[in-house]
Amino acid sequence: MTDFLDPLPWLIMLPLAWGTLAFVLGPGRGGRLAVAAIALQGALALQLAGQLIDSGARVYAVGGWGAPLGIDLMADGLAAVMLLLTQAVALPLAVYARGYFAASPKGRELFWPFTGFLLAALNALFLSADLFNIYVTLELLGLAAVGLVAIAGGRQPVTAAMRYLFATLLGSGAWLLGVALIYGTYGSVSLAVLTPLIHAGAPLAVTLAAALMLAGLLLKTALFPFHFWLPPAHGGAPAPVSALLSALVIKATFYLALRLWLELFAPLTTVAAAQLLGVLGAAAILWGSVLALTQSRLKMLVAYSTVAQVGYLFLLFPLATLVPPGTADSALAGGVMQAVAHGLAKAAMFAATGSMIVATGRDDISRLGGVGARLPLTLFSFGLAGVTLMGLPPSGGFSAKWLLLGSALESGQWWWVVVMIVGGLLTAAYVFKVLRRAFLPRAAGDRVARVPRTLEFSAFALALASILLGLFGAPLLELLAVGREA
Amino acid sequence: MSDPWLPALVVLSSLLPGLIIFFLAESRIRLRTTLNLTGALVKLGFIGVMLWGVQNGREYVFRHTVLPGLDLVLHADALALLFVSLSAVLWLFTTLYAIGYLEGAPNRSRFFGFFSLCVTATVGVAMAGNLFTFFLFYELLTLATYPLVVHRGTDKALRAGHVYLAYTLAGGALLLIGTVWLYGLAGQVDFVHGGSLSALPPEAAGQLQLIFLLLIAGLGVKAALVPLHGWLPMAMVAPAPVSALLHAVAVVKAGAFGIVRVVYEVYGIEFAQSLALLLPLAIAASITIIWGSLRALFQDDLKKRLAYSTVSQVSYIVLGVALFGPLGTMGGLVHLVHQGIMKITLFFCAGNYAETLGIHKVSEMDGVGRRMPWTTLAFSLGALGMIGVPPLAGFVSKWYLGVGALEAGMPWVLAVLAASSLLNAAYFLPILHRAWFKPASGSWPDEKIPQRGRWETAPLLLIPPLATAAATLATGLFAGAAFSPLSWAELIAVREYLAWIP
Amino acid sequence: MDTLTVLCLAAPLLAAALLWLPASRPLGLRLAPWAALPALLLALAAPIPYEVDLPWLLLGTRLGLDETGRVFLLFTALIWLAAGWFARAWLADDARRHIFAGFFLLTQAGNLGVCLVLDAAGFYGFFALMSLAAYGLIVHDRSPPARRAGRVYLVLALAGEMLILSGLLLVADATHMPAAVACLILGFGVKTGLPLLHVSLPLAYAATPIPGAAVLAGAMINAGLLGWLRFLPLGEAALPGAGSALMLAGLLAIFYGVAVGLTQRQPGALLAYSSISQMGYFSVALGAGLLAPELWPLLLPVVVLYALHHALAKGALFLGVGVAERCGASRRVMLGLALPALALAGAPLTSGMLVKGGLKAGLADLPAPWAELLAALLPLAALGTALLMVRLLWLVGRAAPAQRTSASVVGLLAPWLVLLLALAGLAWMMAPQSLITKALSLGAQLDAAWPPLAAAALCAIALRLRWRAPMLPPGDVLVPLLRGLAYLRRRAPALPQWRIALPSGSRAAARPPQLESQLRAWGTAGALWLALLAAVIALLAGTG
Amino acid sequence: MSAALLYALAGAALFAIGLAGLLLQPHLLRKILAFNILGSGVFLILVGLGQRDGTIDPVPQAMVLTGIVVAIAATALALALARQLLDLTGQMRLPEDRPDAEPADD
Amino acid sequence: MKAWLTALIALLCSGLALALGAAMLALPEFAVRLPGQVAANLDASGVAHPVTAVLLNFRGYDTLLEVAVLLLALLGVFALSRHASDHAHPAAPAHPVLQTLARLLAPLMVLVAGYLLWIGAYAPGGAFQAGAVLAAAGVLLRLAGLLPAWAQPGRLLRGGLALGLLVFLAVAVAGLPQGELLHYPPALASPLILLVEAGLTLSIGLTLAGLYLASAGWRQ
Repeated sequence: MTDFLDPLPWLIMLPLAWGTLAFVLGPGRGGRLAVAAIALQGALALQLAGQLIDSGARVYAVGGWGAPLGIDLMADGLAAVMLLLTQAVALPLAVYARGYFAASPKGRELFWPFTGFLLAALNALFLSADLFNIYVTLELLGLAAVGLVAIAGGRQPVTAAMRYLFATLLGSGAWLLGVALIYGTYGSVSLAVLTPLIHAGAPLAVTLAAALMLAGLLLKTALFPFHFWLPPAHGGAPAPVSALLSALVIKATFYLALRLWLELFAPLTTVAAAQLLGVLGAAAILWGSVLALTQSRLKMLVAYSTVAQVGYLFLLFPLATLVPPGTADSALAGGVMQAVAHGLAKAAMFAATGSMIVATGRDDISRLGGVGARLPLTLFSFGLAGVTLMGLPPSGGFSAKWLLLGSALESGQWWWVVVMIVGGLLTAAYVFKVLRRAFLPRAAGDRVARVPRTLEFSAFALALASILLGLFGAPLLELLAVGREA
Repeated sequence: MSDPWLPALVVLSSLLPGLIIFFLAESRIRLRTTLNLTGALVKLGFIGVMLWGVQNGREYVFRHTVLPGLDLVLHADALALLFVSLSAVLWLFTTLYAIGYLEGAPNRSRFFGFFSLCVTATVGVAMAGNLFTFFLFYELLTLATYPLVVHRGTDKALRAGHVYLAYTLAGGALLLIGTVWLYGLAGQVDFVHGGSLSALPPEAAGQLQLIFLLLIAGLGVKAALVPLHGWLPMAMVAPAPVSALLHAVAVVKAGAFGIVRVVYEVYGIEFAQSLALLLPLAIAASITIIWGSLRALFQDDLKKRLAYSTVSQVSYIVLGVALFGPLGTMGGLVHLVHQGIMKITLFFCAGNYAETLGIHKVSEMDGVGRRMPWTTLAFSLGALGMIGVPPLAGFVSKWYLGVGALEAGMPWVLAVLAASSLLNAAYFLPILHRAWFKPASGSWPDEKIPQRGRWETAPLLLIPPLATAAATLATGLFAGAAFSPLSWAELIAVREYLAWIP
Repeated sequence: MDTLTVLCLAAPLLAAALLWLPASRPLGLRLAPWAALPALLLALAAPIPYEVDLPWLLLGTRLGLDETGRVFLLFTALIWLAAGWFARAWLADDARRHIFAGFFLLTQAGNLGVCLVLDAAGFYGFFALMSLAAYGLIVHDRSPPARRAGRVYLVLALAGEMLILSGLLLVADATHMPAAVACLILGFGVKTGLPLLHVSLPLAYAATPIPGAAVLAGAMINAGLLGWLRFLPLGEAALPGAGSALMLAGLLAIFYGVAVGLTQRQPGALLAYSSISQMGYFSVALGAGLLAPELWPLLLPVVVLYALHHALAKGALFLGVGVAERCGASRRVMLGLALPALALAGAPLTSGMLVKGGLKAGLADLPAPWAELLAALLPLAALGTALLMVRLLWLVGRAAPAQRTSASVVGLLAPWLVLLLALAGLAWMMAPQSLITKALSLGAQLDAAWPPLAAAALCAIALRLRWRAPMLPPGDVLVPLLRGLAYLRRRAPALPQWRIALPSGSRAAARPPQLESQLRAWGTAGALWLALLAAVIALLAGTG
Repeated sequence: MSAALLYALAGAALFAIGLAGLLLQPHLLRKILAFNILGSGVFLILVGLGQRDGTIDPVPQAMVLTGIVVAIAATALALALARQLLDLTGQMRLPEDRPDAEPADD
Repeated sequence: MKAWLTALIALLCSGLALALGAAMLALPEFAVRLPGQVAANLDASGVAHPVTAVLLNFRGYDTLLEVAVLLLALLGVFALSRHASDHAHPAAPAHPVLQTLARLLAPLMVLVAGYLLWIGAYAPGGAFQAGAVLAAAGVLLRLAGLLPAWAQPGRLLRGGLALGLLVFLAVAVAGLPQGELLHYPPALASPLILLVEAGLTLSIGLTLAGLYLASAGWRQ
C-alpha cells in the first residue's frame, strides 16, 4: 500500500485529476477542490523532498518498463526544489484567486481547470527524464499558459496570447526538432541513456540539437531579446494568472535549460557560449529594469521586472561553466535560489498588484495615492517582495545574489558583479517608484476600496516566504545538493 | 558563559511592537503609545542586564546559519553595548518626543511602525557579529528610514527620499561587493578583537586594500563622508524626531559604527596600519570635518545647518578610528555617544522652535531665548558641546582625539580639530547670540503652541531635549566616573589594544 | 579645606543657577557679590602646597594651590569681590542686571577655577568657561560698539582656545615642544594682549560696564599669564628662539601700548593699552625665563608679585574711573585715582617701584645683548607708562561732571577703597625681604622717581603748547584688517554643492523607447532568434 | 542513403520553410499553416532518422502520432485566437504587422 | 517588413536547413535500438500492434498527457467563446438533402468509429482515429443544422469531454498498488487498454467536434 501513496506519481496525477474535475464541476466547487488538492500536493512535495534527503535521488519507471523502452521519471534535489517552489507558490495563489475572482469575476469560469493542467505540466516537467515526454509537458504547459492569458478576453490579452502562443510553439518546435535529431543519432530519448553517450566531439546533429533545444528554451523563458511576448502577456492577464506565469512558467523552461547545460550537454559547453548567455542575461537585467522604470502601468512594471529578473538566472551559466567545482556549486545554488526567491516574490508582487488594482479600480501607478493608508498589508507585501527582488538581506534574493556574487568574484568575472549591483539599484528604483506613490495621500476624486482579507494575507504569505527563505535557506541548499555529489 | 537569547530579544523588543503597530488603526493612540514605551523600556531592561553581564565577563552570542558559510550572528560585546545603550536610551526619548510632536498628525501608525523598525535595525547594526549580519541590518535601516524621510509626502520630501535612497542603496551595494569579496578571500569574517585578516598571505594585501576602499566607501555614504554626504542635508525635511534619530543614532551612526567595526574588528587596527590604510582614512575624515563645517556656515535653514554640522561631527568618529592608538580610539568611540546626545538635543530643540513658533530659519530666531528659555538653554548646551567647550561632552571627545592624534604621530590633526572647532563656533555662536542677546522682532512666524503657565511648549516636547542636554553636561562633567561613556570606551580600547599595549 | 575648595567653585555657579529661575532670582542677586568670598578665605587659609583629586570630574580633575596659585587666587578673589560689590551699586537700576550677574558669576567661577586647578584639561575647561562667559559681560549694553567688541573678542578668544588646546595636548610630548610652546604663547597671548592679538582688549574694555572691565583688566588678563606660568617649560628647558621672540614681542607691546594708548580718548580704551603695555613686561620676563632657564627661580617671585601689583592697580583704576564718572571727578577722587596711577608708573614707595626694581634686577643677568638693551629701554618704558597715566588722569579729570544716580555712593566707594588699600599694602606684605630692602635703598628711590616727574613735566609743556594727540580708533590694526576680510568675503567664490545629480523616477520617459517596440515585432524577434541559434551552434561546435 | 533519410532531408527543408513562413508571413492564418509545415518537417525527421538503418521503428511513429495530436490542439487554439482577434480588431494580423502600424503598446 | 530582415531570415533558415542536412548525412551508428525491445515486450503489452503498444503502454504516459493537451485546447476555445458570444446561436437551416444525408451517415460513422477502436489493437487504428471519425460526424451534423453550437457546455457534456481523461487517470492510478503508475498487469492489459481507448474515443470525438462547435457560434 505504500506504493499507492508514493508522492512522485501523485504530484502529476493529482492536478490533472482536479483540473479535469474542476472543469466538470464549475468554478465554485472547483476552486474549493483546487485549494484542498494543492495543499495535498504541497504535503506530497515535502514528503518527496524528505525521501530524497534521506535516501538520495530517485528514478521512477512509469508502467514498469524502464528506459529506454518506457518513460522514466527522475527526482533529484533540483527537481524537488522546483516542485516545492511550485506548490508553495500555487497554494497561496489559489487562496488568492478565490478571493480575486469573487471581486473581479472576469475569467473565473475556466481558471481552475487551466491552473490544474498548468501545475500538472509543471510537476511533470520537473520530474521527467525523457526528452520526448518533456516535449509533451512543454506543450501542455504552453497551451495552459496561453489559455490563462486569454482567459479574461479582450483585445489586448488576446493579442498577447496570440503572440505568446507563436513564441511557445516555435520554442517547442525547436525542442522537438532537437529531440528528433537526438533520437536519430542515438536511438533513444531517455536522459539516463543519453547522458553517458554524449561527449565532446559528438556528431554535428547533436550540436545542432543542443543549440535548437537551448534556443527554443530561451525563447520560452523570455530571455532578452526574446522577452517581447512576456510583458503584454503577463501584464494583461488577471493578477493570479500573471503571478503563476511569472513565478513558475518561465522557471520551468529555465530549469530545462539548466538541466541540459549542466547534465546532458555538459561535454559540449564552452566558455564562449556561456559568456553569450551571461551577456544576454546582463542585457536582460539592464533593459528590463530600465523599461520597468519607464512604465506607467503597475502590472507592466512588474512584468518588465520579470524580464529583468530572468536575466539573473542566466548569469549562472558563465559562473558555473568550466570553473572550479566549488565555484560552480555556489553559482548553481545561487541561480536556483534566485529562481525560488523570484518565484515567491514575484507571485507576491503580482498578487499585491492585483489587490491594489482591485482597490483603486485602475492600473495606473500615478493613481496609487492612498493605497498605503487603506491597504497597508498589501503595500507591505509589495515592499517585502521588492526587497527580495532588490537582493537586500535577509531575503532569498539576497542569498541568491550573495552566492552569485561570491562565485563571480571567485572566478574572477568581476563584470557580472557590476551588472548585478547595477541591476539591484535599478530594481530599487522601480520598486520605490511604486512605493513612494502609494505612500502619498489619496488624490481627490480617487477611490480606494477595501479588498477581501484573503487577498491581503495570501500576498503577504508569499512575500514573507520570500524573506524567510533568506533566513532559512540552508535546508533548501541541502536538498539541492541531493543527486549532485557524484 | 554564553546566553544566546538576550541579543535576539533586544532586537525583537522593538521589532515586534513595530510590526504590531503597523496594523493598528490610526485612532488607537493609547495602545500604540503603550506598545512603544513598553518596547523601549523592555529593551532598556535587557540592555541593562547585558551591561552588567559584559562587565562581569559574560558573552552574549546568538548564531543562526542562513546558508553554509553564512551565519547571522548577534554578539553583544562591549563595543556593541556602547552603541546599543545609546540607541535604546535615545530611542526612549525620541519616542516620547515623537508622541508629542506628532499629536494629531496623520499616518501615525505607519510612522511609529517604521520608527520601531528603524531602531530594530540600529540595534542590529550595533550587535552584528560579522559583516554579513551588519550588512543585513544596515540595509534594513535604509529601508526603514525611507518612509520616515518621505513621511510628510511633500515634493521636497519625496525628492529627498529619492536622493537618500540613491545614495544609501548605492553605498549598500559597494558594501555588499566588499563583503562578498572578503568572504571569498577569508571565509566567514566574524568581528573579533584585533581583526582576523592579518593571518592571510601577504599576496592578498592589494586585494585587501581594495576591499577596504569598497567597505569604507559603502559605509561612508551613511557616515556622510565627503563627497558622499549629499543626501544628509536633504534628508532633514523629515519630521524633527526622525532627523533627530537619523543624525544622532540611526543612519549616520550606523555608517560610522561600521567603519569602527571594519577597522578594529575585521582588519584589526595594527593590520590596517601596516597596510597603510589609516592615513587616507584620517585625511578623508579631516576633509569631511572641515567641509561640513564650511557648508554649515552658509545655511540659514536651522535644520540644514545642523545637518551639515552632522556631516562634520560624525567624521570625528571616523577620525578617531583612524588614529592608531588607544587614546584616539577612545576619542572616536566616546564621540559616537557624545555626538549622538548633543545632536539629538539640537534637533529636538530645532523641532521645538518649528513646532511651537514656526521658526525654521536662523534669521527668525532673534530673541527666542526670552520666549523659550528652557529650549534655548538645551540648545545652547548642545551647541557649546559641539564646539567642544568644556566641561560638555564634546570637549572630552576632542581632547582624546587630540591626544590620540599625537599618540598616532599625526599632529596635523590638531590643526583640523582646531579649525573645525572654530568653524563650529562660527556657525553656532551667532545662533546663540541671536537667541539670547537680540531683541525679539515682535511676532513669531507661526505660533502654534501658546505659552501655558510655566510651559513654554508642550511638556512632551520639552522634557526630552532637557534630558539629553543634561546628559550632554553630565557625560562631559563626569567623564571620569564609572559607567560613563568615556570609561566604557576605555574598556573597549583596552581590549582592542590588548596585544599592542606592552 | 576640601569643602571650602569645592565651595569656591560651587558658590558662583550656585548663585548663577539661582538667577536662572524667576522665583529665586532675588536671592541670587543678593548672593552674587559675595560669591568670591570662599575663594578669598581659601587663599588666605590654605596650607601650601595643597591638593585634592576629583577623578570623576571631567578627565580626572586635580585642584590645589601652590605659592603662585595662592597669590593669583588671592588677588583674583579680591578683585572679583570688589567688582561684585561695586556692580551691585553700579547696575542698581539696570533691568538686565540679573543677566549681567549671571555671566559675571560664570566668568568668576571660571577665573577662580583657573587659579585653583592643577591639571591641563581642567585648566582648559575653566579657562574656556571664563572666556566664553565674559562675552555676556562685554555685550551687556547691546549697543553696536558693544556687539562689535563682543564679536571681535569672541573670535580671538576662540582662536586662542584652540591654540591653547593644541598647546596643552602637544606639551605632553617632548618631541613637539617648539610647536607646543608656540601654541601656548600665542593662545594665552590672546588674553595677555600680545601685539596683533591685542585688538579685542581696547574694544572690550571700553564697551564693558565698569565692574566687568575691572575684572577683565584686573583678574582675567592675569589668567592668561597664569597659563603661561603653568604650562610653558619655564626654568626647565632653554628655548632661545621662543624666548627671544617673546621678549621682542614684549618690548614691542610695552612701547606700542604706550604709543597707541596716548592717542585714546576713552579712559577704558586707554587703560586697555596700558594693560597691553604692562603685559609686555611679563612677556619680557617670561621670554627671559625661556631664554635663560637659570634665571627663572629668581624671576618667578617677581613676576607673581608684579601680577598682583598690576591686577590690583588696574582694578583700582577702573573702579576709580567708574567712581569719577558717577560721583564727579572731585579732588578726593582724583587723589584716589592717582595712587594706582603712580603705582603703575612705578613711583617711589609704591608697589610698582617694588616690582619694577625686582624685575630689573632679575633681568640684569641676561646674556648680551639683552641685558644692555633692556637696561636702555626699561627706563624709557617707565617714562611711557607714566605719560600714559598722566594722560589718563587728565582725561578723567576734564570729563563731564557726575551723573546723578540713585546708587549709593558708598556702594561705589567702599569696594574701591578696599582695592586701594590692598594695592598700597599687599605687595609689600608679600614681597620677600631682599626685594624690600633693595627697593627702599635711596638709589632705587631716585631711579623710580624720575619717570613720573619727567612725565608730569612733559605734560605740563604739552598742555601749555596745546599739543593735540592724533586719534587712533580703539583696536588700531583691527580696522584695516576687518576691511580686508570684508573685501575677501565679497570676492570669495560661493562654495560648490557637491551633490550627484540624479534623474528623478517620474521624469524618466513615460513611454517605452522605440527600440522596445521594434524588439516586440515578430520579424525582428525571429531574426534575432535565428541569429542566436546560429551563434550557439557556432560556439558549441567549438568543442568538436 | 536510405529512403528514410531522404524523408528526413525533406523534413529539414520543410522545417526551414515553415520556420521562415512563421517569421515572415504577417497573416495569422499563414503563420498557423507555416507552423504546421514546420511541425510536419519535424515529424518527417523524427520518423525518417529513426528508421535510417532500414528497420521499422514503432517508437518514433508513436511519438509522431502524439505530436500530431498536440499540433492539432495547438492549431485549434491558434485558430480560435486568430478568429477572436479578427472579431476584436477586424484584422488577422498582429499589431506590428498591420499596415496602419499602430504602436505596439499591448 | 524590411527587405533586409526578410533576406536575413531567409538566409538563416536556408543555412539551418543545410546544416541539418549535413548533420543528417554524417550520423554514426545507433547506440540504442528500440524496435527489438518493442518486439520483445509486445506480448506483455496487451496489444498486438507495436505502434499501439508504444502509444498506450510503453509510452502511455505521453498519451495521457497528450489527451490533457487536447482537452486544454478545447478549454482555450471555450475561454474565448465565453467572451465572443452572448448566447448559443441556433443552427442555421440547411438544405434538406444535406440534412437527410447527415442523418444517414451519422450512425454509419459511429459504427466505423467503433470498428477503428477495436482494430487498433492489431492494425493501424485506435482511439484517435475513431475519435476523429466521431468528430467528423458531429461536424457534419452541425453543418446540416442538426446540432447547436456549444458556447456554454452543460455539465453532462463537460462530463463526456472529461470522461476519457478521467478513465485514463483512474487506470493509470490503479496501477500504483501493483507497482508503478500506468502499470498494467499482463493479464488485464488488454481489457484495460480497451477500456481506456473506449473512453478516449468518446472524449476525443467530443473534443475534436467541440473545437469546431465551440467557435461555430461566434459572431462573424
